[in-house]
Amino acid sequence: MANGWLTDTLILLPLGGAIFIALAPLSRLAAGLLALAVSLVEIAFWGGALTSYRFDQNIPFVQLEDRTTWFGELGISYHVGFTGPALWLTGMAAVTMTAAIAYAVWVRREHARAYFASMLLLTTAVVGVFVAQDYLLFYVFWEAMLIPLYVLVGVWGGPGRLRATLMFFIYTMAGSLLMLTSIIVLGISRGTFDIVEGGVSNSDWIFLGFVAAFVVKAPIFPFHAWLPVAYREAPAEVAGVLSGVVSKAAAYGFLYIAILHFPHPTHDFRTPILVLAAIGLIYGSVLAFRAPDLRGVVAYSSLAQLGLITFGLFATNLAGFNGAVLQMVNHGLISVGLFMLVGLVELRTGTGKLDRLGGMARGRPALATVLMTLGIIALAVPGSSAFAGEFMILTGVFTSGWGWSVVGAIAIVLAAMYMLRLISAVLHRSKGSAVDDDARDLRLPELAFILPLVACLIVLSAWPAAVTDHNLDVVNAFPALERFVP
Amino acid sequence: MSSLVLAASAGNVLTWVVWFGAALACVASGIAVVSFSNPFYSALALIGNLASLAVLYLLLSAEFVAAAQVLVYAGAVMVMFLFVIAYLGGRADAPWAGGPSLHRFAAVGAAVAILVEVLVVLGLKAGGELSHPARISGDFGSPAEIGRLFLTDHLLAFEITSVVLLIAAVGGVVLGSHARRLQAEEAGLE
Amino acid sequence: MTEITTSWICLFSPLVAVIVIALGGNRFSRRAAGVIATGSVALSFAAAVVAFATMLTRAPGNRSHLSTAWTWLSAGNLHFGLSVLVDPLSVFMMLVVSGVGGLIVLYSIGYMHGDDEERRYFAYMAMFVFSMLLLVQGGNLILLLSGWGLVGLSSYLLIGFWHERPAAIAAAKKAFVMNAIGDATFALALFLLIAKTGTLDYGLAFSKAHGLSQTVLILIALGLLGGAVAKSAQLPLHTWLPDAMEGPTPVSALIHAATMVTAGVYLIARTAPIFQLASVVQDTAAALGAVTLVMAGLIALVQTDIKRVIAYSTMSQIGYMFLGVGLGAYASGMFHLLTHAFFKALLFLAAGVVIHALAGEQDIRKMGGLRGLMPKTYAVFLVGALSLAGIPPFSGFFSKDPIIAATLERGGAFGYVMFVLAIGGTFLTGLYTFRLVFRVFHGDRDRFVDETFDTHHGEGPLVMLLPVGVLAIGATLAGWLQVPGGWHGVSSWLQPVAAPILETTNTQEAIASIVSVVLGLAGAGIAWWIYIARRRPAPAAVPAFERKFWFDELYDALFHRPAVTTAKVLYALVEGPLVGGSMAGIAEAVRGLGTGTGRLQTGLVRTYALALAASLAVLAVVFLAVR
Amino acid sequence: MKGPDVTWYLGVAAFMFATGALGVLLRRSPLIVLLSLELMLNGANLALIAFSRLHGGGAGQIFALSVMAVAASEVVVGLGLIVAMARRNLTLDVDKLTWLRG
Repeated sequence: MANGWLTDTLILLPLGGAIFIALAPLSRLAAGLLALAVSLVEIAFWGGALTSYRFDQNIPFVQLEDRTTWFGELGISYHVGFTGPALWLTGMAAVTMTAAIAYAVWVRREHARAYFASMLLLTTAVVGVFVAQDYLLFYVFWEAMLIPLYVLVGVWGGPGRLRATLMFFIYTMAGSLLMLTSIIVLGISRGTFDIVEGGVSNSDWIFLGFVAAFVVKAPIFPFHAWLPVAYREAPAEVAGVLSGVVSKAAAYGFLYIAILHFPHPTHDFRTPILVLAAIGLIYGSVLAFRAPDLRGVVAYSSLAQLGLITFGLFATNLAGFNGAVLQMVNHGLISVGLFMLVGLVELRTGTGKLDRLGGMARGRPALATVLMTLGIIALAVPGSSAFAGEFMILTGVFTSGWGWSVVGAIAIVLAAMYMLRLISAVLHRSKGSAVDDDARDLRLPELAFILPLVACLIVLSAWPAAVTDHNLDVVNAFPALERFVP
Repeated sequence: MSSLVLAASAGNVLTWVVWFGAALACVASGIAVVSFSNPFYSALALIGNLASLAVLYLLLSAEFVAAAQVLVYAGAVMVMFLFVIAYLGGRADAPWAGGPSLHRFAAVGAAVAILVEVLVVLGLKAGGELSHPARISGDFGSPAEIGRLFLTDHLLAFEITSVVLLIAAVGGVVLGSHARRLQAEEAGLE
Repeated sequence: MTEITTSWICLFSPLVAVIVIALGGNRFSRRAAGVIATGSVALSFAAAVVAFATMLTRAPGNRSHLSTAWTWLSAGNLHFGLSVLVDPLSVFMMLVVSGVGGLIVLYSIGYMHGDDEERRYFAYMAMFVFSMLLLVQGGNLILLLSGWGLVGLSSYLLIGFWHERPAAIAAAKKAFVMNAIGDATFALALFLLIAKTGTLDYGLAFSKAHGLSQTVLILIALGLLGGAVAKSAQLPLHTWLPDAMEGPTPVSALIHAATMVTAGVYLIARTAPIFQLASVVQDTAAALGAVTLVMAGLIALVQTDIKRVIAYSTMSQIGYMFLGVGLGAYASGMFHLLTHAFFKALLFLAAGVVIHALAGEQDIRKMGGLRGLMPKTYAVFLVGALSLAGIPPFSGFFSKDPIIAATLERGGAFGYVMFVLAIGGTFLTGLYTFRLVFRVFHGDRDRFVDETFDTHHGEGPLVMLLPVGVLAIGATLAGWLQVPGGWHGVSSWLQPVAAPILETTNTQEAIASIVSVVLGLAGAGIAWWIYIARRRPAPAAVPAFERKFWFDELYDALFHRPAVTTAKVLYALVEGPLVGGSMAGIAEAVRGLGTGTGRLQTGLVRTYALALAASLAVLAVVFLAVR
Repeated sequence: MKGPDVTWYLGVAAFMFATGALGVLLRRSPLIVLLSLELMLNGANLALIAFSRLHGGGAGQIFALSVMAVAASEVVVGLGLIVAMARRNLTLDVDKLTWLRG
């Protein structure tokens, strides 16, 4: 139980910040800067967690644990701790949330106190989902993600925000309730809600309840109907967080709960799930290729990426898991970065329609460089960290059947097509009708919150093994997996 | 030795006889409560039911509960019932349920289903586990033991119960006074 | 280990230049960016020379070293290091890439002078050199693939450098997507290799490959060949290369002639053990090369854009290299790669001088009689043309003929068909090359030339002419590294890495040389007859050649339009109903639920009690059944 | 234990509970509904005491006593309501009370 306070701090710090900002009579700027400071401190604490986490097979799988009884009679406890993937995902969440908050400070969101309190609350909820080691606690954080998102999209969103929030809410609630049912049945029948103590289960129905929540939140084709609407209507940075961070909560749920704790049902249901992921991968890529606006491209590419990550997870072997976790980190950084760029372009031109943009590279070297860099990493150019992730994923899924890898390879080509289309539509050719000369290049403060994301990606490109090497020792932790982990 | 067995079995037979009488009274009075059309008779039948239940409690060695049953329930509560019925007089009579016949069938179905399910559980699923009651000491159902439990282990339940009773008393008073004021107003209007 | 240290320096020197230029931004002058890029590539070249010299001192068996900096990617038992392999083949390529690259980057300082985005250009150029060095130095196949993808990226960036031209952007995207297809098949081959051998390290994978089934080997080799074909613009993934001429001319010289497009040849030589085990695929490579070399030669006959003629010529020459490595004459293929890098870069740069002097005009119908105006350019262009046409004593002669001889050594129906195609190619080469020479430099001067040629400006600054001169010397002398029947500098150097699987005899060499020289001269003569003697302005139009055998139309119909149609259909039939429909469905369901529940609310206490009792009965059954 | 098993007591309890439920569901006089409710509560009490005897613990009896107290409260409030209804000159028939309908 060493250093469990770090985990608690990571959860409680943003929560405390959120409460303080919501209650204290702060000015807009003060609220924003305070939120930014809190999230920077959060990153620092994550660094502490990273250095005190030991990647060693002889140390328990879950580390930095803290545990307090909550409802003792029912076997519910406040039990938190880090697994390897959770550690990296938490870091990704902390970094991207900080960037998103900085973006919001820069564009001066209205009702600042409510806004920043919601963002910090969202941070707490996301971190909580990653570190929860108790099913009910997991559920509490899972639902806690929904509330700030609902508010953030519903209040600060675009003109169609009400419809977007309604769809998002209904879809995710439907999935979550099935998960709640599963959690209750599982917890009551075992007498404990603890994830670690509970060990593995073989119940198909409970497994499917969890999967229902994850496929909607991720989303996996065909449960993505809320996605294009929500991503188009949400404020840019919230859309980025939604696609970059919140979706990873679902992917992490797949990995840590659905797969690692339900090995037999996973084994039985992996083919249908892989089929859905494959369809989503191709489908998202094709639609991204024809999407008429910037957000559409990024939104559908996100659908495709989640399909790919699911591929890696349900390859159910080490290469697949490692690739998927690496790709989750990559996609979080890429997605938030791209959505923020989309937001900045929209601010300058007033539109996201591809046929009204163009020619922005001329005289705007910073914008061109950043968009180009993010774009080519997003399309997984060989040598980039996204390539490393995809390569591992497809290596992993190859052992399940060459066909899956062929689908993945086709998707790589499609990714090149839609990303280049996006880049060219914004940067190249002659100037679009919505682009006038006072659409300025990226300014220094804007670079200050986008460049760190790009820098993270470049560092990861040089050393993707930072994530994959120190990631999972699932076979040791979950002997039941040996049955189908080659 | 054999005389002891005989005595024991004689005691056993006696217990059976008493149980049988009490159980029969219980069932019969229960049916009577439901089927009388005059609430006055229903209430009287319920008093009989409660009394025979008290006998069953005694057979289960729950002396204090049996006493409370007779004193509090059959005595105090039912007297209140009878007062109200007497106060309301003939207006208390209401016919049996009308409404759609579907409703009646469903009601009977549900009640019978509950009964059958419990009996099935008793008969099939739990038979063996219920036939070995624990050994108990003499003070199992004594007032002393109940009092000790109430003031130690179950103090919270005790306190909450008292609060519930208090609230109910307040509620009764409010309802009564409210009704009286309404009556006064109506009288004033006339 | 001197050569290891210098290899790392060689690899990372251009990357440092990229970072410096990118971070420096406006703080550097444009010229400084060019100097930094040139300097970094020159440093790479120096490092490569040192590595080469060090290795010369070692015994042939002790020239291969692997150096790993750190684990790049890992999972379970899979570990891929960030490592460089220093062996004769990689040093050979390092010398070509950094040597020719350095000259071309230097040339660019003059060529790109005045462009307002010079810094970006030089950053991209240095980026390309880094990527190409990563490709040839990478110590395992995943790093090779990384370099492979990064050169594709650099190529994309540089083709689309003038990003306001729609044609340039379209060409860049086409090149990238075509290359992505190759990357994908390459990656699939690697997945199969990992699944079967568990490693991507060259040595280990090759030794384990011996135990694999023929099907697996063929599939792996096919995947690798797919990558090679796409990168090297061979049939059927060649259509991007001519379009890539939209980029600046030095880019065409460096990427689309001297280095990147020959990466496919390098790949086949590097993975020779796998191709040898899957000989069907190796023959396929040879056949694709042979068909490409003829077809590209035919198309080159009718092109009117000076750079496109050279581009098709590049395709054709890479066809020869494929033929060589496909037949197992690895050293011959690599040797042709070397000489081709010299003379083709020379031709491009000389063409660039012409284009530069004519204000960017590339249409050969508007040129003519430039010999008098640009004598130096004419001289070096002629050197390049003679070398390309395989006329002794220029380098193309020495490197092309061993490949033709190899077809004879191969023998059989396959070998003779290859032989006929190859010598047919030499005839076409002579024809289109000298068509270009005569059309551009001889004959009457076009009115356009008189209007645009700037006599003060002349043939361009020294920074442009100097690299051209060096390349001309290289194109003249490089052939003497290996003389049939004489000495075998290249073959014996590459022997430890890729030992040839066939040895040609002196007779075969002689037959090949005589036939090819005669046919090459015949081609040149016919060109003279048509363009000088008869003064025909252009050859008769051949639709099949002009439309480039309809490959673009075919791909458009096969891939692009179906993709667009599929997307439209998916939007209309799936996405619309799913997104809009699910919303309507949810609303309808909620309304129905509300109405239904409303009907249940009778307000009768007894109904609620009944519901309670019924639920109790049902729940009891559930508990009984589930427990 | 002398005499019948706990099973028999539980049978009687179930019968009382079911009878009471039937009364609640079928009668329209609120007084009799209330009396039937008492019947159900007492059925439950019997079961509690029987289990208390089975396990030899006192918790069941405590629970039964609490139920009695709650039942008394319920009677107070229920009768108060009935009296209030009667004073407002309403029909004493649960089927006439449909204000709950939304």
